[in-house]
Amino acid sequence: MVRHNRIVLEMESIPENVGVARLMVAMLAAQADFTVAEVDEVKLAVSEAVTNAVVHGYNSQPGHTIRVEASLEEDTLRVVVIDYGRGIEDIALAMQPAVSSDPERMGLGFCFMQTHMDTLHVESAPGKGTRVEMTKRKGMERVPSTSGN
Amino acid sequence: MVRHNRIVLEMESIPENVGVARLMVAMLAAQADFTVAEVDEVKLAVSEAVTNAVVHGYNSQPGHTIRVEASLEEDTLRVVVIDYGRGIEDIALAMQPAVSSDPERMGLGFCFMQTHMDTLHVESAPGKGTRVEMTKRKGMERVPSTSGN
Amino acid sequence: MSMEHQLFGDSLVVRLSGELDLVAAAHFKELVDDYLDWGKIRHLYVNLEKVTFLDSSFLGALLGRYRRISQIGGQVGLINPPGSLRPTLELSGVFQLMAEYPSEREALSAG
Amino acid sequence: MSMEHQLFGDSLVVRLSGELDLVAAAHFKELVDDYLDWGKIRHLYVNLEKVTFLDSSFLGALLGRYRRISQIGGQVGLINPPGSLRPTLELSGVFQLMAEYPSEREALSAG
Ligand SMILES: Nc1ncnc2c1ncn2[C@@H]1O[C@H](COP(=O)(O)OP(=O)(O)O)[C@@H](O)[C@H]1O
Ligand SMILES: Nc1ncnc2c1ncn2[C@@H]1O[C@H](COP(=O)(O)OP(=O)(O)O)[C@@H](O)[C@H]1O
Repeated sequence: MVRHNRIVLEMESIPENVGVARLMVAMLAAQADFTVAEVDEVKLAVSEAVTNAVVHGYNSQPGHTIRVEASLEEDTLRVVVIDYGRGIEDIALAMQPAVSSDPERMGLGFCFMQTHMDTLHVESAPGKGTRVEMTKRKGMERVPSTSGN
Repeated sequence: MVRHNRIVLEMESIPENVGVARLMVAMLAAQADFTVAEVDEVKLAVSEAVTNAVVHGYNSQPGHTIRVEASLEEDTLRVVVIDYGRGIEDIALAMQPAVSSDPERMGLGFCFMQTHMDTLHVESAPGKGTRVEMTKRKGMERVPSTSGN
Repeated sequence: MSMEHQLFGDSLVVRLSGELDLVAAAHFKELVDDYLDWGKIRHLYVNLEKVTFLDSSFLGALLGRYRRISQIGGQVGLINPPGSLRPTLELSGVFQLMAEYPSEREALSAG
Repeated sequence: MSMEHQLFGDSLVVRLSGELDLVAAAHFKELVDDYLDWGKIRHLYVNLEKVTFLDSSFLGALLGRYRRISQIGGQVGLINPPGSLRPTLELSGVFQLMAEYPSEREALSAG
């Protein structure tokens, strides 16, 4: 079992790379013996955060970079998803369930991240980009905690 | 199908990350509709190059960084594996089949890379590190070409 | 991800497998909207039996098709969603809008 | 990767599955060497039926065990290697050293 690891992924902003990020983080969680159910939760949270970078951060335009930092420290997995795109004006509003700037979308992304990870922290500057940091400890009852600034 | 993509992976020098690199590159090849057999060949080449970085470059010590750059340009997949470790004194010698500095190993790593990729290029500086660059075009009869400097 | 479909009268059955994210969402939307644009279908049944993962992008595409189909008086059904997807499906509220069936046969005969 | 093993007299059967790289190589080496160090086995049969990938690190570990076992007059056999692994196994020359069997039963009765 792996107790310490760190993997950084930098990739193009295309839809097909969401699955690459998801799998990379899932492998890291599996290395630390997260349960299958816990790995599934991590995959969903990563999928939402990276999809937001592609779809909102870069308006679904290719040719931009998304950075995913994943690290393992004993029982805790930390995932940071960064884009250098549009940014979010009102983070508190954006994080509310069912709030989306796109009528084809459900506004459940942040909600899924919050439900499935232990902590979620969002930083963003309009025109500069967005940074979503999430952690999850294995073998835990989840105690959601959220903050935005 | 994806025609252009670029993914960079930076990860710790631990054995468990060889599989992460292998899978990441396999997903990229699959995005471009490489056949299952071609994806298998790419996986083997990546496995060998990243294993060499862990085992030889860093003498199986964790805490160092391995960088894997994978890119897709139309039909061609390019993979670069970089370590900042021990380096190779005599590249031409090291690349010969059955030559290994470790009695538990077979000396087949470079041989597998050569057999399964279209091009293989190795650069190394003792004490500074090693850079292995490989390309493979899909749907090709393989024409191996090798060079070292 | 892979996607197959079959037409039974005015009912479209879509069989999905693997991981359903924004890539699958785009394919699914295109397929179903094509049938709807040509007025060829009224009902949609989505077979989830072999799905291992889904996220909010796919759920959004599903909901979007539900809206179009409701407007023409049709119905959308979900076939055999695996237990591991249930929490996500429940959180999204789709079960309030779409009926659930244990098999394609039962979906089509109920429709 | 997963690894199971079973002892039949002085023959050890190791059943491997998934991707065999340097991680699997280390586990495999440890397991087999432990039996050899205690003088508990003479023959080794490696069931590759469910293996999807192997690289030179695993082949090195296999060859290393072959060397120890040859020294004590034992034999190493490979059981049911999938066709997709054949080119790699052939390139490595293991078929010159190890017999191949279609099943564990045949390996054990030949031994
Ligand atoms: N990386 C990002 N860059 C810019 N805006 C974002 C980003 N992530 C989220 N947002 C904004 O927050 C809103 C809510 O996000 P989310 O809860 O994931 O729902 P959805 O993606 O379905 O819209 C989005 O509609 C978007 O306006
Ligand atoms: N990244 C590297 N850093 C330092 N030395 C290396 C590296 N890659 C290969 N080598 C040297 O080249 C030799 C041959 O490599 P290879 O053909 O892969 O066989 P093996 O890994 O089985 O030894 C190694 O034994 C090692 O001495």
